Amino acid sequence: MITGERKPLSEIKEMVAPFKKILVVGCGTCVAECASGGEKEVGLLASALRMDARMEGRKVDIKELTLDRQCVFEFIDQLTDLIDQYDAILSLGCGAGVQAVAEIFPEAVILPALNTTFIGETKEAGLWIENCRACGDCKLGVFAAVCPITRCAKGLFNGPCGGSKDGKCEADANTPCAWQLIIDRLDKRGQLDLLQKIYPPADWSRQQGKGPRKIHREDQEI
Amino acid sequence: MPPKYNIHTTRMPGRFQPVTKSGVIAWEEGCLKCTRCVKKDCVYKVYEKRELDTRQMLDSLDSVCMDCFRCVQNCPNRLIQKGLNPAYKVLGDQYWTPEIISTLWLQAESGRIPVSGAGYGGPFSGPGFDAMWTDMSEIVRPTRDGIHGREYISTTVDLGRKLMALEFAPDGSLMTRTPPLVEIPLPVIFDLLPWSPPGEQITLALLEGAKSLGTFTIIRQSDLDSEIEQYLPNIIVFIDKKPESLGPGLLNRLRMVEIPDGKNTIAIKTMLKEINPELIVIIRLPLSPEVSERALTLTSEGAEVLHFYADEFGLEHADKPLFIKERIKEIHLCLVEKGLRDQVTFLAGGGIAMAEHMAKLIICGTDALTIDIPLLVAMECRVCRRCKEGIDCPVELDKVDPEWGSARIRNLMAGWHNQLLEILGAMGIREVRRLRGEMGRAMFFEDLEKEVFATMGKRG
Amino acid sequence: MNQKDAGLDITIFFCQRFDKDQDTNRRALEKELGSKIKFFPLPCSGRIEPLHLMRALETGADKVYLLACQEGACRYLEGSIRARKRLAYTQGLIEEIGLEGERLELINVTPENHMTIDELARELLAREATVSLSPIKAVISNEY
Amino acid sequence: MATETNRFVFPEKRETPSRFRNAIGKYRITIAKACNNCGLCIELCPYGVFKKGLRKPKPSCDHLCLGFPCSKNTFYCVERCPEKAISLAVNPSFEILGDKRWPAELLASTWHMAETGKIPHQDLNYKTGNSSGGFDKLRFVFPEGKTGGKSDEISTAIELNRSGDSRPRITIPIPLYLGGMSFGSVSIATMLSRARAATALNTFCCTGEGGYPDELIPYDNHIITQVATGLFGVREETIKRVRIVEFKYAQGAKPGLGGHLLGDKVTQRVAQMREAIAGSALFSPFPFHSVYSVEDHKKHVDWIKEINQKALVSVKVSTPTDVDMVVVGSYYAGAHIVQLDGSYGGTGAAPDISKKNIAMPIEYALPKVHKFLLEEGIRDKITIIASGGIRTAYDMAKAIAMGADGVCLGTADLVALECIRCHHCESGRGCARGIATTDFELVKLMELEWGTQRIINMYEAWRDQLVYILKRFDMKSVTELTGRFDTLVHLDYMGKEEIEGEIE
Amino acid sequence: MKYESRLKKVLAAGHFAVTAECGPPKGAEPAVIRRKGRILKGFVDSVNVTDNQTGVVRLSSLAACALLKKEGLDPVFQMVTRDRNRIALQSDILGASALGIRNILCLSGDHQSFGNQAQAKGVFDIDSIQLIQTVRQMRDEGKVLGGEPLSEPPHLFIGAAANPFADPFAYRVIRLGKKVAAGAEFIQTQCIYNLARFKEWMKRVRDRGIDEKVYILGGITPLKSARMAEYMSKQVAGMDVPEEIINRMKSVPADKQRQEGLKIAIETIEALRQIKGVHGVHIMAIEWEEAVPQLVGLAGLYPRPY
Repeated sequence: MITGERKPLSEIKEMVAPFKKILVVGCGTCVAECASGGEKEVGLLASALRMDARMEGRKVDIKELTLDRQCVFEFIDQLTDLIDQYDAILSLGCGAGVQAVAEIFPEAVILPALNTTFIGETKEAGLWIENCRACGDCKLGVFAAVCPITRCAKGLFNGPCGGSKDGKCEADANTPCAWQLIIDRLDKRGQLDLLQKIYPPADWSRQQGKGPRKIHREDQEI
Repeated sequence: MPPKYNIHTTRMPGRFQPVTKSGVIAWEEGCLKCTRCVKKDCVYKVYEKRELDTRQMLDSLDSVCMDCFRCVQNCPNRLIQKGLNPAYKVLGDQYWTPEIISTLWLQAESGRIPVSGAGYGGPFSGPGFDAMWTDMSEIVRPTRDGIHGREYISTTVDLGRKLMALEFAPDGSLMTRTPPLVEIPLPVIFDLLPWSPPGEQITLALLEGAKSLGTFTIIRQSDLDSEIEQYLPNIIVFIDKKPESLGPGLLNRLRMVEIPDGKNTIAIKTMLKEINPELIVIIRLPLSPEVSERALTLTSEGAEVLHFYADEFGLEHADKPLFIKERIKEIHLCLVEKGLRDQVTFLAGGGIAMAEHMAKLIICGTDALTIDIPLLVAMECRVCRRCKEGIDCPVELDKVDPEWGSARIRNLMAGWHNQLLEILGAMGIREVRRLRGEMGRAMFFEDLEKEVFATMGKRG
Repeated sequence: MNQKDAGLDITIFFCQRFDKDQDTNRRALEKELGSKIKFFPLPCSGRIEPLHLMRALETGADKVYLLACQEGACRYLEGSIRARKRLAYTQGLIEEIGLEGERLELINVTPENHMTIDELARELLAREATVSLSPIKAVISNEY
Repeated sequence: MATETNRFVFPEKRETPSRFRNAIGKYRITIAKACNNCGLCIELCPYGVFKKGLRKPKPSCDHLCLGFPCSKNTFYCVERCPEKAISLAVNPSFEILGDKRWPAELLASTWHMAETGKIPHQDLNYKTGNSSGGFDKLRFVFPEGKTGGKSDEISTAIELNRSGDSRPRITIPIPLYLGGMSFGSVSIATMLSRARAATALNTFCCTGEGGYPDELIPYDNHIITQVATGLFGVREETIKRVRIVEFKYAQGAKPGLGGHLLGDKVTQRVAQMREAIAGSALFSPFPFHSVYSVEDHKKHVDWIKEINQKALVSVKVSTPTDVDMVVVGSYYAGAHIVQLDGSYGGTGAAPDISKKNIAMPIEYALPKVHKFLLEEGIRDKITIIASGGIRTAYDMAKAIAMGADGVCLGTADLVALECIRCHHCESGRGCARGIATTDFELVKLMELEWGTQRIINMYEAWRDQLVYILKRFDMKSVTELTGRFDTLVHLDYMGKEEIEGEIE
Repeated sequence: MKYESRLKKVLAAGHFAVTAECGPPKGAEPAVIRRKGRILKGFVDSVNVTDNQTGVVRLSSLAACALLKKEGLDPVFQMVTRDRNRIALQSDILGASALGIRNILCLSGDHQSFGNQAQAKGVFDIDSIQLIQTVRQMRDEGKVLGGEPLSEPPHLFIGAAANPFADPFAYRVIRLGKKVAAGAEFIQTQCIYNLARFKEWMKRVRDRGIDEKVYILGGITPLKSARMAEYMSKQVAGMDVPEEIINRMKSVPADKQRQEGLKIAIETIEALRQIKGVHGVHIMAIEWEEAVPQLVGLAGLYPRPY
């Protein structure tokens, strides 16, 4: 899922400062699951902003709404009849959501309340980690299902680098060295010989594309 | 045949979330955010409808959940549990139980009779009204279709003095002066409230309710004001000041008044009826061990309507109080024995909380009933009696919109009316007048226990 | 000055287990203080949500107490732990808008000490006021 | 009679756990983070409470846990856990489960019997409810010091045709059959599970008034078809199929009222079966518009007997003041069986006012009827089946001791199928647990095999209890128990000192 | 080809090679490089120039190499994949060759988060082994990545680094083998303090016959103080300074610690010379270039053959 983190309130406050009528719009999908942009978070943020405005003696009208999904037109459509009533939309969607809403309502002011962070795995309750960077050219099959692009600080295909110590990464002593994980796992499988191979440079064009990447499936069209 | 009595109902949601028996207790922490989350799966969409009412800090999880336990049982991390709602536990009291109150709310909101599945879940029997069962007809009595049928079941009763015989002049003209009678389509009159938050709004709601139902509300003389004048045809004035102070102007516009029983009861009655002969004077007397005697006296002295009242728990005023149903039974039988019962009309109230109490008390001998607390409950009262203690009403009854309140009262009465029809129908009785005193068509706990269980286990 | 004399609006969320007669016991205080005190019984303190606390502050509470069982004594086992964490989270949130974290306070109560809810509440009211009238409320009263 | 039972081999009891991920029990076990997954608890617990887990064991069967009484055992996991990571607590959700008649413990014990086929090993009350009257205040008094004969020599069979007429004699090996729950009020899966269980137990299951779905045809020999006031789906052909035909005059849940099926539950299929329109509420009339007298009643019985010359006729009535007269009337009209449906039973939708207030509980009706039939001298010519509020094997035995020959069940079956008695089966999509519903999605919540086995398990556990009771009375057959009021005491009317024997 | 790699010549002739490291300044002044070059000139065969080491911005390695070249030294151009994508890398390789630089050391580079540009985007388009392969392909096949031919291939002696002290130990030799297979011709190792571990590593290297395929130069960093020893032990990634070395440094007074550091270095060099398969030393006297001539002299490695 896409993870996000609420921006510091100070930053949000600054963004919404010029506006009198604000709709806080959550998203019921990914960001709801990582507890940053669902209905609850919308309630909390709206409440905090209202209180903040009162404390500063400003009159602001802040309403709440959570869409099932902020990156799909059919759900965004719920805003159609409302959007004119507000000066700004404060979106708790991921970047895709914010942009999707903005694209549909080009006249409206759409502000992001979240920092979209990464494709996350829910490691345990309250802990999300990044294991995939969507490079578009998955090689997990040869790396014992540990992604060196994401999980090695240097993205080495032929690691580990000389900084790996006690199974930890040189860049962060709390992060396991991805290559240690790969080696250990291959060792257990008796596949260490896979490491003898030199992996050629990656094809980053699949990640970077020519601007935004697209997937187009004709069979999925209506 | 008169047109079928029909109470118009409209769905009238509460201003507050209803307080329900149990709530959902769910930990978010540890939630796996299943794609097929048990919360998304909820048949009743409880979690989707989730909302917080800040006045009550009440989560809709507590009022929409239907206790199917599927989420409790299917959450992979067992994060969902159920708990008794603390606000539910403290609704009402031993008599006005949370179950009664919430059932009344439901009827007031929907106007429908409570229907549920899976049989009866309550106690085997209980005190008071719960210690009797009404009869049904199996196969050999006339057909009827209950509330859904085409046959007419009347719930109309007449209030007033009844004549036992008529005298005719030789020319055939009627010589007997027929006393006035008031017909009400439902054997229910709204009584003085034992307590309530202050405010005209509540009175207006009751009056509007009584008017639309074709019945009456008893209003204290001291509470009369110009605003409620338009409701005079549906008001029974309870004379709590000097009777003389009630001017002939007003008296002539009233159909019924009520006077407390006292030394000069009959004299006052006569005095009032001299001013307005069409007036019916109801005599209000508390239930007590001596009340049968008094009822006998009053009846023989010409009383028209006797209104017996118990306290809000249905108990009479005595050291060892008898429950209203027992005392009414006794009064009824006492008058029957003296051959006077048919001359007088009984009203009885106090502790009438459910539709079944209507039927049961009528079986025990009253003609009609007076109700009080259920009217407040219809308007969301929680029977917490905070108003009595001078504390603000938690559901702001004082601010009730009379229109809304009367609609809720009408809904509740529609529910009661239909339930009365169910009971009458099951018994094969076509009018509630014929239910009065039909104790042979009921089963009493004490009798059955004595007959069946008391002798058990004795060997040999 | 204690909280009562300071004229603070107090909201108390509490686990119903402390006092089975809570509804009766709290009445004297309700009568005495009127809308200055609000009680909200919870089936379990873990039922509290950050939003409840926020809304309590938003609707005019100067000080909000959450009365929970001792950790380990919760009949739902984890309720008091949840209560603590959720309250702490909310404190962080209100601090971000410049409201004092102390406006929210968790009190762990042992059910064994047999205090009724009004006794508990009175004890809290008698405490020294660590916060003053809420800046949020000042605006509410202007608005309405 | 006994020999036939002895020849009957009861189907196998098979473990049939909850359909849901977690069963509900009286106790709840949680394992804290401290757990190091040593697996000792899994090893220790003889009841299989714990299952292996990836990070820690899963207490997924804590409904089988003995709870605090286990603390005296050497295998008490809470004490033995080296990390002290196991917590045991009373399940707080238990407090809102069930009602006075079916308290949480009774639900849980019934689920236990349906799962295992055995009496609960936990401290669960599986004998009485909490209604403070009737069965719940009645107790058997067993003679002291008697252990009785061998269990396998005790017969629990009853004869359904005692009239001595030329119609077949039908014996069922346990004194119970399954009562009418119509198609529409319950799902086809529920209906079939019951029919299949009845077949496996060599007893009967009634169709209820909603017609005779084709799916039941393979079980014709164990079906009672119902002719009720609505005559939904009643055809000559359906009457000819079966060995017993039941006239339903009234039912306990709504005495004096016809059946209710609210519009939401009337799906296309249900409507078709009932020759009605989908989505419209179906209220059966009351009573039979063609029956205004005992003579009319006799005409009906004769009509059935004419159509199906081998069938027994059962008459299902409710319990009005004159219930005794009704039964006698039915007998003289030619009924083989009279089913007395007490006012506290019922499964489908009914107005609360009628469930609670109209007609009397079965506990009163049975002795009245039994005594009256004895006085008339016809008690042994007719089979009396009690229903309406029989929840347990003990209720069944008490009903028999109070004058019934056997009992008829409905709610207990549903509880075996994990009904939780939320009382919301009447409307909307119906039962959220997929039992009393016609919603195509919810119906899928239950499988036939599972449902069948759960019911079989429960009734076999009941039979074991009945055998135990008979044994304690030194009776060889359940027929000896009928009308033995002397075996019972009512706790309100007898002092402890008056009781000779062992109370249970 | 106008120039040849001196390092390659020394090694090919079977001499025990000496290289040193030189860090460019955090400024644009060429004088610093020149001064350092002059100190080292004659005492070492080649001089490595670090490439924005530890992610701190310094004068570019390529430019410094060019300056050293002018001073008559044989520079080793260190190149990290952290800062440049494959276009820039290949372009700089060609540039280096054109400037007469004949040695390249291919590295991944320290993570950007260490230095003064923690917000920088780490490029890591390709990794160090892929870089070795790239240089090798450019030089031997005359092709850039993707196969397009070069008008003139770069002429470079290709080196790589190895850290015998990083984890996982067992994998370290395999990785060395990979680097050699990719085309590395010489290896400069991380500073050696833990001789035992180094010897074990070398044994494994020999077991796989890698020492036959590549020249291995042991890394030497003379300790300036006990504090430095402790710092390196704790703070520097991939460094193994045994407790006994730290204690030995601590056991002498502060003003004698530099001497002690040199002594340890000399002892280490002497030990390395005894190890089969070690073909030289690489002295990384961090901001202490003056120590190099002294060290080379005292270790008996002076004069240098060419």
